[in-house]
Amino acid sequence: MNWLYDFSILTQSIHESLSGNFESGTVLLLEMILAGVAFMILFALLGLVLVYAERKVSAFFQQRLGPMRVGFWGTAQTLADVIKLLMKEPLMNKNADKFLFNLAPYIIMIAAFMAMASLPFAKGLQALDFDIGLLYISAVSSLGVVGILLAGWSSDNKYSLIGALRSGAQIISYELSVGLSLLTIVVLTGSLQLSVIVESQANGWWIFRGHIPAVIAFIIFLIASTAETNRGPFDLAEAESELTAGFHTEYSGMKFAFFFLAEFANMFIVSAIGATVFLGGWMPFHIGGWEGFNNVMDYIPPIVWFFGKVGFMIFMMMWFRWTFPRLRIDQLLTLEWKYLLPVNLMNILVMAFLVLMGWHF
Amino acid sequence: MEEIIHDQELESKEYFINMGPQHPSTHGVLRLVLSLDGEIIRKVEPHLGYIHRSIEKMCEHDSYQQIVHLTDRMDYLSCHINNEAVCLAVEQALELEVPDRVKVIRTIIDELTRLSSHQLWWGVMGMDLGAITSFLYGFRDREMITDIFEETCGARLTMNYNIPGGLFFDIHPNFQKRTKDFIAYFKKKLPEYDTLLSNNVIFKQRMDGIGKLSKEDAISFGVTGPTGRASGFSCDVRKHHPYMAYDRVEFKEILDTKGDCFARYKCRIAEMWESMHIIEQLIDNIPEGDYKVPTKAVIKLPKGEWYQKVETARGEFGVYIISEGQRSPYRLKFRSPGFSNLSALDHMARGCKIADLVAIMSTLDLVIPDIDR
Amino acid sequence: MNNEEIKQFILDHVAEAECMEGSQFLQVTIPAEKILSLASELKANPNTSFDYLFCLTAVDRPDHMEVVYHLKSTTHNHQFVLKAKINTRENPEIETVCHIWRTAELHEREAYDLFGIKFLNHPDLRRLLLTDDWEGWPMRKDYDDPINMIAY
Amino acid sequence: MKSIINYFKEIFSGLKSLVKGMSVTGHYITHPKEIITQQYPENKATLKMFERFRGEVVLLHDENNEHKCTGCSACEVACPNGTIEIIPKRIEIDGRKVKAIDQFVYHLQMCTMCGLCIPACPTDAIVMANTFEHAVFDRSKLTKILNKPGSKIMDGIK
Repeated sequence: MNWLYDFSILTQSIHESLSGNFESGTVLLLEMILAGVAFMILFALLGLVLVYAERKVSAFFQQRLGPMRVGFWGTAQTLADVIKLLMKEPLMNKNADKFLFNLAPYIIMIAAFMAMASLPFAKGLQALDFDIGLLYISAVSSLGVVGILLAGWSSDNKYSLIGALRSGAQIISYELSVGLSLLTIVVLTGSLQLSVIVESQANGWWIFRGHIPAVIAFIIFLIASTAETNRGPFDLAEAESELTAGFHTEYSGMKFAFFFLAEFANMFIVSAIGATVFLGGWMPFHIGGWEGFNNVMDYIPPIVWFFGKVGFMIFMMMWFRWTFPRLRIDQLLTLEWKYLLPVNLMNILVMAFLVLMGWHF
Repeated sequence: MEEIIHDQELESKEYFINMGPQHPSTHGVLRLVLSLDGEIIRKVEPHLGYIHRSIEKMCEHDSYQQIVHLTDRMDYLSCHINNEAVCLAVEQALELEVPDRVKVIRTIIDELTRLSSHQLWWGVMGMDLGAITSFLYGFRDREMITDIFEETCGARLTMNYNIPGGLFFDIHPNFQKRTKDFIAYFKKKLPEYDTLLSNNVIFKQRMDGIGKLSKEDAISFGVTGPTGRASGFSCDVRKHHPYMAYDRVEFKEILDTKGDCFARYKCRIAEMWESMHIIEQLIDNIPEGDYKVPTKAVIKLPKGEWYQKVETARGEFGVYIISEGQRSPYRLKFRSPGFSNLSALDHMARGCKIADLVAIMSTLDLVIPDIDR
Repeated sequence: MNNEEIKQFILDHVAEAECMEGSQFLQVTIPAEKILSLASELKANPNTSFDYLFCLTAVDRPDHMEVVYHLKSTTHNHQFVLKAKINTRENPEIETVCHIWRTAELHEREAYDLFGIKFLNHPDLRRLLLTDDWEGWPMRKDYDDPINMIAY
Repeated sequence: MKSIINYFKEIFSGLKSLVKGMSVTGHYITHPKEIITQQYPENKATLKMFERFRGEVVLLHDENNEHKCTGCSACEVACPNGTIEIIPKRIEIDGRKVKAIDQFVYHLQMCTMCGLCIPACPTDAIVMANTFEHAVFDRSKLTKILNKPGSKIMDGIK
């Protein structure tokens, strides 16, 4: 059972057994394939689970039951939908830019994959552990907007174009807030490496140890990351009551499913970043001095902690989505440039001051 | 070099978008051709007639009892009030005095209809602005009213409960109890509407100052109902030309002066409170008596013309009957509130963004069959 | 103003107006040519100030066409029915009133669409409810549509 | 200074309104008992329509396969849409030739459920039934013949 708590034992043993049988180049290739397959499975599972969760959660918010027919309590509903989407005809506009039109969903998926690669799921369960991991993630996760812009541009549909342009303006703006709110914590940790950030929270999560600035940074991160994933009150790029379906109006079948999946994958990624940076990643919940309590908390495997925290973040994002009306584009930019950014900058100053004086826990 | 720079200069060019006939926020088959400059709307041109059924022409061949049921299909959300307009016109022409009981029952059901229409509007309004949850809450409460209708009138939507001279049936024994239950229930739920949407900062900012309509414009465009009253146009037919039992109940005409989307929104919410207030005054005082006065099987109006207006959930609904003494009218015109309200859309939406247009449309509360007829 | 005064006011402006106390409203019939001058006067004159046109429709009579204006004043709260008589059914024409009451724009388009009455100087006189290539004027009494017959 | 205070006030009142809005939806997710969904085909046994619900027109038959329709066509006249079509025939009762129905044809696809035919009937032969599941695979199945085969008019109905 030890491997449940420290995955490096497992990965190490796989690495050693491979090294014993193949030469180093092949080992690297095989390991890449293994990791790739693992991520693909995770991706598919996430899609299945999160789509189902979204449906159920939204249903309960709305006093409904949600999908109930396919499988026990509708658990196989997403699977049925995947089959339906696979069988659908991939349609394309006559004047659409065929190459870009087909490329766009893959770019979005690739961006999601790249971001996911450096997430620390548990101790030792991390594909890439850069020393600039946080920077890398925030850089890569904003690549998805290229896919959205391409999709909107190449669809030959004005609704798509408007949606894509909206999304461009939105993501470029909110990337700032996401980055700055993450930086607030980086000031505390002094490192951009995700594994180090997680390790530094062994004695308490940053959201508790960083005083009020950390809480403010967390709230800003929550808002900005919701905007970055094009969800909830910030789904202007889709805006089904204004732009029918925004940038993916013209997509059908599996290509539409890619967009759909990427939305949930992005949601998972930003939640995972938030959980890692603010809520201690896979670190259990510890209270200083309570040894018994801490031991019980330690008994829960880190991977459960990680997914629990991510689940909490995702639930918050769903809660936003199913409560608030959508913002208008100028309101969206006002919110960013007039409220989030100044508050964020001030916040980072206060945090830096705190760290300088050594007032944080 | 200069030429190249000139070529590269960004010129803004208007482009067109077809909003509808199939579009999530047009609530039916309305087609709006938008001239856009980026996201700014320069012109809105409504194209109507996708569900034009020529009801007026059909009426020229129908008997007056049959006309009543056609009005159900126009503004299906305030069908009972539409029915009443025709019935009142016929009763006026025949100089029939309907019993008190009929008047009170009709008034109660009128107000229930208005409530259910506003509930649906509230839900759809939230959905247009992206808050999908409000849609289900609106429908949840509306369901109780449709149950009342189903039990008493026999149908949930197109009730056809009015006939010239009275009502189709007497009210169901459960009617009073159910209505009282509903009022008690809805009084608890209506503040929830406010916490969910009205007080929400996003919602407020999206509505405030959008789609302004001045009082003069409202009168000139003939914009009536809550939409007109939000601009300060005192146009409540229930107050100015009381029909049925409206002269014996006490209620306020909701007026606002701002004339923007939020004013219209608040007017409708306030109207729901007023409607409940009216029902409360009447529900315990339904007088005993007949539920209809006997009419001939074939109603023939005398020669002449009548115009009867009533206040539907959307505004002033008028029936203009010209009779030549036959069993069918010579000419029958429905003045539908949505038609006039829609004419002001272009005026209100110019200079707004696409998202604002959606908000304006949902505060106008258009029902497309009402416009197309 | 009561009905009598409105009647007098109109007779002062249009001598050939025919007034009739209807069952409900005062009905005044005037020749179609006079509509524009009378309408602007009714709206502009502070004594009448009929600023609210709540219904505009057309009626097809056996030998002539009528355009019916239901007018109301929101300040004085009086109302009456103005009917403009167009003496021909072949190619009826009348001046538009849509710059006096802006609601008339759509209502006149509807009347044009269904009755074929041409409203002169209307900014955008096109078919409204029917398709642009529709033939005939469906609300006229002699309109015959063998495809969409009303079953009787 | 005042503007800065206002700025923060704005933020706080805005956040407060958002949290209040979330409390409404939060209330419902924590109270699953208030779920109003009805799962339709499963609850068929308990589902009961209100007695006045207008579903379709039926011609009442008693246990002797007798109905009250005289074939007077009053309902056919009252119907606004031509939904009801009465095909009459002549039958002989007590040596007299009397008008009776051959077929009472009812076009459900044209019916608007207005209910005008019910009060029009002088003998109360037709009523509105509570059925509401009218979906069929073929449009022709919506045209129904309401009088059962072999049925005849009740005695004493004129």
